[in-house]
Formats: sequence, C-alpha cells, structure tokens
Amino acid sequence: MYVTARENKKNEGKVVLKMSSDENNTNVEKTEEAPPVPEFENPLANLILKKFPSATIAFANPDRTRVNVSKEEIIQTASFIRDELHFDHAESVSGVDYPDEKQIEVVYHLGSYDDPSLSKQIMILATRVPREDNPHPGNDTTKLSSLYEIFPSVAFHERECFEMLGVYFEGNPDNRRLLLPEDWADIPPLRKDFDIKGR
Amino acid sequence: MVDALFLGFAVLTIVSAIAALEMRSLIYGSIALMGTLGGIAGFFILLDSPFVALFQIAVYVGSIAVLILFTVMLVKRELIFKMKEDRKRRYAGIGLMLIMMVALGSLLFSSGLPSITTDEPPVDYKEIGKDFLTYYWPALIVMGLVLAGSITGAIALARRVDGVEDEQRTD
Amino acid sequence: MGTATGIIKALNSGIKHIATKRFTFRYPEQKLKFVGDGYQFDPTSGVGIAGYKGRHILFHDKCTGCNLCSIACEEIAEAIAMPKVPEQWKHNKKAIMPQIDYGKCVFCGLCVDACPFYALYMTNDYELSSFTKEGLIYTPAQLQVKPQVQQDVEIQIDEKGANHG
Amino acid sequence: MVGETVAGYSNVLFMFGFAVVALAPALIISRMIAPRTKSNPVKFLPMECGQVPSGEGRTHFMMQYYAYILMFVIFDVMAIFLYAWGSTLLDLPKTATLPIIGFLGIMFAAMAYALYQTKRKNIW
Amino acid sequence: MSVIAPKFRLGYLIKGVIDNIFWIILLVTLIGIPIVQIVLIYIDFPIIDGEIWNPFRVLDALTHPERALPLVVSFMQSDLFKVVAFPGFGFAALIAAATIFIERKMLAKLQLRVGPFYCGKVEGILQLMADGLKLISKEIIIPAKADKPIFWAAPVLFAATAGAFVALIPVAPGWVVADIDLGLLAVFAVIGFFPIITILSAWSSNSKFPFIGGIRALHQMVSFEIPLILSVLGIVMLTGTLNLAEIVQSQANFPWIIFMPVGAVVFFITILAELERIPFDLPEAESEIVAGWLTEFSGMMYGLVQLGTYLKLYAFAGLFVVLFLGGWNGPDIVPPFPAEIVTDGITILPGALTVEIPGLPLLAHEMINGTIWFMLKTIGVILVILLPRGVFPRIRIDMLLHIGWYKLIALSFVNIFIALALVYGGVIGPGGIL
Amino acid sequence: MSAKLPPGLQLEKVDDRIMTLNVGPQHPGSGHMRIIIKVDGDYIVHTDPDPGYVHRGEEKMAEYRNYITNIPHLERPVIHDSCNILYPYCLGIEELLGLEVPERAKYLRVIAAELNRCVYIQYWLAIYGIFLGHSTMFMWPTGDRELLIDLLEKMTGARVTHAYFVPGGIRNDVPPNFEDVCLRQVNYFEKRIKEYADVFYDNPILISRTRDTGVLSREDAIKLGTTGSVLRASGVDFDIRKKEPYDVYDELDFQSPTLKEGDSYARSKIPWLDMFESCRIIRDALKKMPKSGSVRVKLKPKPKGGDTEIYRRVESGRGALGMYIVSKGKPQPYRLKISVPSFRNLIAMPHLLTGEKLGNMPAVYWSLNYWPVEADR
Amino acid sequence: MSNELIDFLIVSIALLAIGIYGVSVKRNFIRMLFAIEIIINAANLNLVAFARFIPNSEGQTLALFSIAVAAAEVAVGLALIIVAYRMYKNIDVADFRSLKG
Repeated sequence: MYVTARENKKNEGKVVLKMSSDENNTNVEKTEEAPPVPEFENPLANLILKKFPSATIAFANPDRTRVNVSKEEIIQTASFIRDELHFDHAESVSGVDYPDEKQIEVVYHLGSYDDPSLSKQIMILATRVPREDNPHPGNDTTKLSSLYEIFPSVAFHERECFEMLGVYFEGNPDNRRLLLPEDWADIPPLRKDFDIKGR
Repeated sequence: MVDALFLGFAVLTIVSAIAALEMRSLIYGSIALMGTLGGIAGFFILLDSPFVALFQIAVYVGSIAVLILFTVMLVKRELIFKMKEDRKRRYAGIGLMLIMMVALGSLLFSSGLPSITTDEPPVDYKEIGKDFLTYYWPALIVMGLVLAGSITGAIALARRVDGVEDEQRTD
Repeated sequence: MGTATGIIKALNSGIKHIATKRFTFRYPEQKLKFVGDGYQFDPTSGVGIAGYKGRHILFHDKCTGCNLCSIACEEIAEAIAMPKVPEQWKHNKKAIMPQIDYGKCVFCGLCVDACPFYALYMTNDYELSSFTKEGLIYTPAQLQVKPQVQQDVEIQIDEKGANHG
Repeated sequence: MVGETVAGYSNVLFMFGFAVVALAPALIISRMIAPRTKSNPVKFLPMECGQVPSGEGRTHFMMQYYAYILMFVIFDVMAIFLYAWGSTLLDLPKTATLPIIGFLGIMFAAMAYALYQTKRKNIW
Repeated sequence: MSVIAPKFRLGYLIKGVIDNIFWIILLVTLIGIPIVQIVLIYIDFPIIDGEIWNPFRVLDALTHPERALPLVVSFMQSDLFKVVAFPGFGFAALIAAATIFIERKMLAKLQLRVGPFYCGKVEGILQLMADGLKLISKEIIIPAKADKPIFWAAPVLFAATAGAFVALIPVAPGWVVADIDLGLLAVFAVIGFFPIITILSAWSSNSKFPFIGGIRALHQMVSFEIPLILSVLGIVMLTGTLNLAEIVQSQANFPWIIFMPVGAVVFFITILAELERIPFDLPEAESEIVAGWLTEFSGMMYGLVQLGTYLKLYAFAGLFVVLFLGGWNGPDIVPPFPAEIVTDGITILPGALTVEIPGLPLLAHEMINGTIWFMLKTIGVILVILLPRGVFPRIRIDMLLHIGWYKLIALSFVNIFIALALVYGGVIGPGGIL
Repeated sequence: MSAKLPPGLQLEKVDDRIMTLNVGPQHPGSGHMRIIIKVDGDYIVHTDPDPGYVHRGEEKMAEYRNYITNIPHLERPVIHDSCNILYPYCLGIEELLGLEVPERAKYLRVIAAELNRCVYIQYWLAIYGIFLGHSTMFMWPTGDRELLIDLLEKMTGARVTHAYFVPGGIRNDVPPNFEDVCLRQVNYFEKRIKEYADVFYDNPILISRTRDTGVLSREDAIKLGTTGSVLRASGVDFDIRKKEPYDVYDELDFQSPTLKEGDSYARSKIPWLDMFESCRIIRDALKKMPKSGSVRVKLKPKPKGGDTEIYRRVESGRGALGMYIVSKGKPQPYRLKISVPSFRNLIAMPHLLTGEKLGNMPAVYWSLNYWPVEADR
Repeated sequence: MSNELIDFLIVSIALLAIGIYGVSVKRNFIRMLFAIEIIINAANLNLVAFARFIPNSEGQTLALFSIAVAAAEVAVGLALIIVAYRMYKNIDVADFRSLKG
C-alpha cells in the first residue's frame, strides 16, 4: 500500500485496459488524474501535512483521505484529527499483514457525526508496526499505543485486532480474547502465514 | 374422627417441634417449624376457634415462615448446616426440659383441671370482632402502635449502612 | 388516564384480531406457488431469469462436461463433483456430468450462472430431505428428472386481512 | 362437644390428601416408564446456559426488596385484623368505627414511612 | 429405531407380562382377598332407606335401576364424590385441561396462527392428551446437588395445594367440597402456601436462575396478597359473612361488581399477579432468567406444576365469580322438572316394557342451573384472564412491587371506604335495599 | 462504564452478595453470544459481553475466494439482511473495477435492499417482542415478514439467502407484473405495521418498561461511535442514505427518522419508523424505475482489481455497514474488513447495562439492534 | 379423648418444655427464634383451650393479639439477624460481642 499513488494508477490502468478490451464496453475506468502530491483537492489533507510534515498522504479523494504516520506520531495525529478536524468516532480498526515487509499495518477509519460538512468524509489513519515471525501476542515488539483515550469507540475494534493479528495496544483497558475460542493456541489467524486447512 | 385428628395433630406438633430444633439443616428446620405451627392451627380448629386457626395459618405459615425461610436462605450455605453446641449444655437442657414437663404435668394433674369438659356450643367468630372494637379497642390501638413500631424498627435496622457500592451503581 | 386508554386500545386490538383471517397455511397439504419453473440463466445476455432456486435440473443432451459449474462451486460449497456417466454423447466426450451433494449446496445458483450451454437450471423442488447423507447426493441421472410439484397457494389480500388462499 | 366445626375444614385436608394421592402416581409412573440414562454427568449439572456452573447455586443472594417482605409480615396481620372488623360491621354500633380508623391511621403512617424507606436502594 | 430398547425381544416381553400377571394373581388371592374379608367384617355398611347395603345387595341392585338409584344419589351426596369428582378434583382438572386448550387456540387466533391442529382430527382437541403422554414418558432429570426430598415433593405439593384451594369454591347451592363459615379466610390461608412451595423448590434445585425466579415469585405473591385480601373486604363488610356460599346468596338480585367495580379491578389484577400470568409473569421471565423457578423441572414434574397452575387459575376465576359476579345466580336455563317425575318416577317404554324409576331426577334443577351459570361465568372470567397474555408485555419487578404497594393498596382502601359509605349511607345493610 | 471496574473476579472479594450469571449462549434471552453479568440483587454491577460463539472467520475466508465467489458466504453473517451486507461489497468492487451499474439495476437494488431491511427489522422486532414477554409481537412480525419474503423470493429466487447483488448489477430481472404485486403487498404491509402501535408501541406497559431505561446520551452515542438506530435514537441525524447517498438514494423521497430521548423505547421505535420510510422508498422507486433495460454488466470470470484500497459503507438495517477492501492486483481481495454495525453498537452494551436492573437487561440489550452473528462474522 | 382440657394442656406443656430447651441449649440465633415461636405457640394453645372450655371469646381475642405481636417480634428479630449477619458474617449468638447499629 505504500506504493506511491502514481504507480498505483499505472497498474490499475493496465488492468482495466485489458479487461475493457475483453469485454468491449461498459467497463470504463473512472479517469481521475492523480492529484499533485503536496496540494490535494481535499483541504483536510493539506491541514494534516502542514501540521505533521512527516506524515504522508497516500491518497485524497473528495471524501476519503488517507494519512500514513509513523507509530510514534499516531497519538498526536489522532488528537489533532479529533480536536482540530472534528472527527469524533472510529468506524473500524483493521489490521493488514505485510509479511514481505515484516510489518503490520493498522488502519483506523475515522468519521464524524457532529460536523455535517464532514459527514461524507472518512479519514483513514494508517500506521505500521514491526511484525515478528514467531508471534507472542502481547509480549513481542508488535506493539502500538492505543487510541482508546482519544476515540473510546476503538475499544472493541482494537481488541479484535489484537487477537486477530497480534498487535498489542498499550493503553487499551481490555486486551483479552474476544471472538476466538478460549482454547485458541495458534498464531493470530489473520496473519498471512496462517493458512486455512485445505487451501 | 376428632380423636384421631387430635392424636395426629399432637404427634405432628411435638415431633416437628423437636425436629425444628434438632434438624441439621436450617431449611428443614424451618419446614418442621411450619409443621408445628400448622399442628397448632389444627388444635385451634379442634377447639372450634377457626378464626384464630386461619389467622395462625395465614400469618404464621403464610408470612412469618416465609420470612424465616427467606432469611435462612440469605445466610451462607455452611452456616445453614452448622450446629455448634457443647454436649454438657445439651444434656442440661434435656434435663431441664424433662424436669419442667414432669413438674408442670404433676401440678396439672393434681389440680382440678383434668375433670374439665364442656358440652357448650362454641363461640361465634364474630364475637372476636366485637371484642376488638368495643371493650378492647385501646388494645387494638396499642396493637397498631406495636405493629407500626416494629415495621419502622425492622426497616431502620435492615438498612445497609455501607453506601460505598451505591456509588458504583449510579454510573 | 392515558394508561387506561392505552390498555383498552391494546385489548381492543387483540380482540379484533381474533376475528381476522389466519395467515398460516397448512404446509404439507398446501404448497406455496413460485414464479416460473425455477432460476435460469441466459449466458448470451449475462442476466438470469427470475425463479425459485431449488433443486437443479440437468439436461443431459446439453451438458458438455466442461467442469465450469464445478469450478464455480469449488470456492463456495464444493458441492458439485463430476463423475462419469455410462451413456456417451457426441458433445460430451469425457462423459462426465455434475453430481450435486445437497448436504453442502447453498443454493446460490452461481453454478447456473457459470454454465454456458443452458444445461443446468434450477427447479421449484425444495423438499430434498433424506434419512441418510448419501440420499442427499443427487447423481446426474437423478438430476435429469423433472420434479413433480403441486404448488398452488398464493398470498391473497382482502378486507379481512391477508391469508394464503 | 369440642370439635363440632371440624367437618368442613377436614374436607380441605381430604382434598389436599386426595390430590397428593392422585398426582404422586404420575411422578412414580413417569419415573418407571421414562428412560433413565446416567451416562453423562454434564446432564445433571444445573442450568447455566451451556457453561459449567461457576459458584454455588444457593448463594447469599439478596434482592433489593427485602423491606417489602418485612412489610408483608406486618400488613398481613393488619389486613386480617380488618376482617375481624369487617365481618361484624353490620352488628356493631357506629362508634366502633372510630378505633379502626385510628388503627388504620397508625398503620398508614407506618406504611408511608416504610414505603419511603424502600425507595432507597440500600435496603438489604 | 430408538423407540424400542436395543435389546428388545418379544419373548422377553411376553415372559415379563406373564410373570407380572402371575404375581398379581398370587398377591391378590393371598393378601387382597383376606384383607377384603377382614374389612367386610369390621366395616359398617351404609344404611339407606332402611336397608343395609352390603356388597351383594349392591350387585343385586345393579340389575334393578329403581333400587340402584338411591344408592347413586346417596353416593353423589357423599364427601368422597364431592372430593373426587364433581365440585372437587375431577371437575377442576377437566376445566384446567379445557383452559389450556382454550388458551392455546385463542392465543393462536389472536396471533393469526392455527394453534394445535392435527392431534385428534377436530382442531387438535387431543393435543393436551398427547402432551401429557409426552410429559409422562420423558426423563425426569434432577440436578446434582439438588435437595432431593423437597425437589420431588414440590410439584406434587404445588398441585395439591391448588386442589385444596379448589375445595373451597362453591359451584352450586350445596355443592361445595368444604362448606365452612370462614371460607374466605381459608382461601387466604391456602394461598399463603404457594410462595413457600415456590421458594423451597427454587432453593432446592441448587441453581442460580431458579433461585432468582423463586425470590421474584416470593416477592410478587407476597406483595399482591395484601391488595387481594383488602379488595375483598368491602364485600365482607356489606354481607357480614365470610362464608362463600352465603356471599353468593347475597347476590341474588345484583352482583357486587355493580357496587364495587374498584374492588373487582384490584382483585382481577392481583389474580393475574398471583397466577404469574403475563403481564406479571416475572418469576418465569424467560428472556432474563430462563424459566424462573421452573428451570430445573423436567418431564412430569413440570407437567404437575402446570396442572397446579391451571387448577389455581380455575380456582381464582371461580373465586372472582363467587365474589363479584354472583356465582350460580342467574335466570333458569333448564326448566324445573315436572312434578310427577319427581314424585312418581319416570316410565320408560310404556306399553311394551314398563319400568318405573322413582327418585329421578338425581340432581335438583337449581343445581343444574347453578352449575351452568357458574360455568358460563367462570369460562368468561378465564377468557379475560387469558387475554392479556396476547396483548401485553412483561413488566419489571420493581414496577410490579410499586403497583402492588402503592396503587393497588390505595385502590383497595378506596373500595373499603366505598363500602363503608354504602353501609353508613344506608344504601345497603340494615334498613337499606338489602 | 465497565472499563472503570477492574476485570476479573475482584468484585466478588468485595462482598459475597455478587452473583455471576452467564447469560447465554444457550439462554432464551441472549442470542448467539454470552454476556457475563454480575448482579448485586437486582442490579447489574458488571457487564462483560463475550461474542464469538459463532465466529467463523469470514474475513479470512474472503482472502481465499475471488470477488464473485465471495458473494454467497459474505451474506451469511446477516442472512436476514443479506442484500444490505452485500451492498457495500458490490459498491466497493464496482469502484475497484470501475463498473457502471445500469439504471434499472440501481433501482432494483434499492428495492431489494429496502425490502430486506424491512425483513430484518421485522425479525428483530419479533425477538424484541418475545424478549419483553409479548408473544403476539413475536408472531405478528414473523407472519407479516412472509409478505416481504414472498416478494424477495419472487425477485431473487431464494427466501432468505438471496445472493442477489453482484458487482455490476443484479443477477436477474424481476418477473413480469412484479410491480403490481410488490405495490399491493407493501401497501398491506404498511397497514399491518401500523397496527403494531396499538398492541406494542402505544402499550402503556411497554412504555413504562422501556422509557428511561438504558439512556444513551447524544455525547456518549457519538463518543462510543454507535451507529444506525442507536445513534438516531440519541438525537444524531446520521443516515448514510442521506449523508453519502449511494446508487439512487439521492433521487428518492424519504426521511430518516430521529428521536431525541436515547432510551430503550426510542431505540426500539426507530426501526419501526424506518419501515414506513422503507415502504415509501419502495413505492417511490417502483414509480421512478425505468420499465425495462439492462440490469447487469457483464464481467470477466475472474476480475482482478488494481493495487488500491476501497472503503464503502451503506446504511443497513442496523446502521452503517462498511467494507474495507485492500486489493493487490489479484482476483482475490488481499484483505477484506467488514466493519459491522452490530460490533460497533456492542461497545455501548457494557456502558448501558452496568447499573441497570436485571429486568431491563433484555430490553436494553436487544434495543441496541445487535445481531450476534454479524458481530462475530 | 379430645373433649378434655387436660389433653390440650399436656401438648402445650410439652411444647413449652421443648421451647425452653431450645432457648437454653441452642446458640444459633435462628434456632433460638424457632424456640421462642414454639413457646409462643404453646401459650396460644393454652389461651384458646381455656377459652373454649369456659366458653368465652376473649381467649381467642388474646390469642389473636399474641399472634400479631409474634409477627412483629419475628420481623424485628429477623432484621436483627440480618444486621448481625452483615456485621459478623455469622448467626451464632456467641459471636455477637457488641450489637451496635
């Protein structure tokens, strides 16, 4: 996902071209040209870039903004997003495993109820934590500070992320098992090296 | 039939009174106490005073026994089965009981009471109501005061003093 | 007073409904009528034809044994196997045809979508229960049979309420 | 003679006894003809929604409404006292109503106090 | 396949049956017949119409209807018949069974369903029998660590207490099992037993949900007993009697519900609560505490508790009819018997074979009329008791206690003061209409 | 909140009055989940929801199946709302592949989604009724639901698990004279759900039972990130159909009902009001729908997405349902996260239940519009 | 047999003796309460028996009062038990050293 947006578009364009030649109509790609990097058509992205120069904006659609931050900066960025940009709740917290890069990405989808102008907006806040091949959930370096103090709505999502990917959230009051059975003794199941039997 | 009932009630009453005190489990003790109370109610019916008998059942069995049972169920399970008494005291108690029975029994039999029988018709239960409201009305008022005082006192006693948990609940 | 009127309104509504028509229908004697003969798919236009997704029907004279239905099912339910059939067809050299295990089938109908030769449709037959697991496996010969269904009950709506007439 | 009025009351007992005699066989027959398998000890665990029970069933458990039971003991007595009055009301002089009004007044005051106390949560 | 035991063989069955028959015959001849003979020596045969009725005479009388009738009549007036059959247990159990069926059908109609349908061809009339058979053939599971004596006894005691309650309800003039002066007070005494049985059975099962349910049942029954007692006081004040039959007689002209609608409403609501019916079925609130104090009951134990509940329902409905709706009073439906039948008897098949049976009719026509009226009114009240189950949700325990202790007690005192005003206003009582 | 109380059994050391109750998973008032509650007499002092009884790893499964074959199993978490859970998936895949859905298909999708929303709400309402001990309210919605299931079955060929939406449209056109039947049955359905007011929503016992219980204030609702009916009952007017209209919702005439109280009663009333709006939408859509036309864009058998990510959300029967699809240029999604409304509303459960009476437990719990299977995925 | 006053009195004496035994021997608060109830019942039985044989209604009236007072006493006594249990986690009289509040 950290491929830059331009490359992104290239790849996608190729695929689409192939498909449309196969099926000869209707499958038209939405041709939105990738915006120039520092100036986004989305003002939120510019605000964040101004405040946190180290953050990168992966893409910014009219109603989706994706910010990649380092894991040390996530608390500050989240409080900035809450206090200054008025995003007040988290819709989901998902972890994505990248075994090749030895990293796990944690993606917060933040939305706003209070501000009507932001109701279409989803702020996607992503960060990466190191990943270990032999995970001991909670006891290894796969740790991230929790956003529980900033967005209380992440409590159960983070709990799920912990048991599904082994990312320990420091500061979350409840890092117990949630969905998996009590006697689950395997690696966190959403990691890519956990294979479903028979597949 | 009346004689048979009398015998039955007598056995029920006394046996269950002993059982109420001697059963290991307090719950069974309470049930035995209910037997005693019911037996007494049976005696009241044999004595042609059904109002008192039904009052006894309704109040004693219907509410006091319920309250006792309920309270017994509140205490810890070990305590229900705990019998803590020393043997000396127990023998002394049995001796006291026997002495008392013998003494009072001999006293009774030596008096003129054994010869008393009656053939008169029983008193109507409505007389009780009349007694209540005519001659004994101050007693009724005192009764009301006693009941009122007891409920006030009981509720004031049973209030929990420690208010710490209440704060937790309010959130 | 609001409480009393509310209670009376509720009681009144309850009593009123005692005289309303029953909505239940007696299932084994009556059966619900469905649209058409079952779900079919037109590969040329790429759109299905509305119908009930019940048990499949297989047209032996059209099936080419191309495995497409089996491949479609592989990621969904793994219900379709392709066994050999005794008879030989010109267009079906391998002589394999789908055999469906209804213990696994989820009746999504994606196998019908996958069939490019109009060979696999679905029918209105949904009474597939069996006492054994083996009884749920329908061989190509069984799938060929057109089901006999007597379905005539429809929802009727009139003044006194809806029922199945 | 003592025991003239027993007949009616004994019929209630007879009815009770007959019901016991008539219904106990239902349990006994059921116990006899119904299957009994003791193979699975989990079957005999108390209901705990599919979990193995934790803690005791007969715990020291208290609803917050103990005061109502205390009140019942007292006001049951009051209610039946009123029957002694009510059943003889037609035979009594009118002045006899005054003490019962006084009695009721005292009991109402007690009830009001008790109900006021029961509103509070911390009654055992 | 699993119906018959795996080791079943017909030969064993036949052998077992023959063994049983052999032992029964042996025991009967060796023990039964001597006992009968001893009993026959010591028992006093009843004397009816100046004749001593020994068993041989009974057998003899069966061939002569005119001689059998007095026997039947005297049997029907005995306590045994009353307890076992007519106003007593059999009658009540029949009504209880009918109530269950009516409830299921009515609820089904209200909910646009069909209800029991297939069992017994006609609208599932035999459903109850099927349910009973099912219950009796189900395993009774007793939880480990349960207090077994109490746990076994509780369902029987519950049903039997309900039976004792039924004994107090007068059905027709003279037709009551226990005709006692203090019938109303006896009712209160009897219903005081239900909470005890409930809480004991709840405690004995050693399980959490029954315990909570039992405690709830206790609170509920206890809290509604006082409004129940107080709401009837008005009638007692106006009639000056506690005998239920006399209360019915006092309503020959008008039922008390006309003068005391408030009391009737309070009484009805308390009935619902005492019966643990919706909206007051908190002790069995299945979404909170599984099935309340019935959670651990299985098989026939549950069936007995249900039977007891419906016996109780009948008894309460009957009590409501007796107290507020005039009991057996009502215009004649069945005309009185012609005088000549009562005096001369009936002639069957005149001409060819003339049999004169004196002593008919067996039952006075007041009794028949009274029973019919009582039945009609009771079934009406039962229907009204059943109806709320279809239209109301369940309420909460604190709201229930609040209703019982604040509103219903206040209303029942209002009712008492209405009665007092009626007495002292001279409307009813000495010098009044009555 | 439960978070304030220490986890584990420390409460029991405080006093032996505390009783631990497992509500579920085999409990008539729990659904497929377990709530471990600790009661002190009649009050709940600690709530610990324990979902996962029916967890089956839909997200992991989706990584192994291609974009089309994901459809039948993705609707399994909420089989009563299967159109709506497929909706964001289809929207996301369409955005990923750049497909344009035909106009008629958009309308039919809206109709199917709204019918399915009603079906879900009826089922939810039935269980809410039986949770409150109202057996009629269990039977009526389950019966009236048949009207809509019948319609959906005419549309899709299946009664519950429709598998009707596919990326690029819908799988089949509706049968002839569907419009008339739909209009007739929806009108009757609307008449029927009006009658629920008498026995249920205006019932004084219900009102006294659910009013002022489990009050979720506006601030808490926003802070906890609740969604759907729970959010709208607390006074936040947030409906994805209005705020981020997908397909043709911006052309249709409807409102999203909002109440201010935030108690169990308001939360239970919002879905009921939603059903009326759904009926309006269906009628409007039937009127505005093009009478004929293509309903599906033809797709390659195994379409491949680009190297990008999509987050789409729709308003399902329970609230905002989002799908986060990460594509890595393969026919399968690299990661599929379903952000389900039930799971989001679950956070409110300990918040609301702690401190309530035990009798309020079912009323509060089910008014959260919580579908255990969906939360477990 | 039951037509004689003395029979009832014997039963009453037996109950009284049992009750006194219970009060003197038992150290369990609830058992003591049982014993007290038994004594009260013995007294009530005496009252009603004498009243029947006089015959007189006042004995019954007094018995009613007595039962009512017993109810009041039990209510207070059980409230006391609750308080004591809360303070000492026990229902043994020997353990109740100081009863305050």
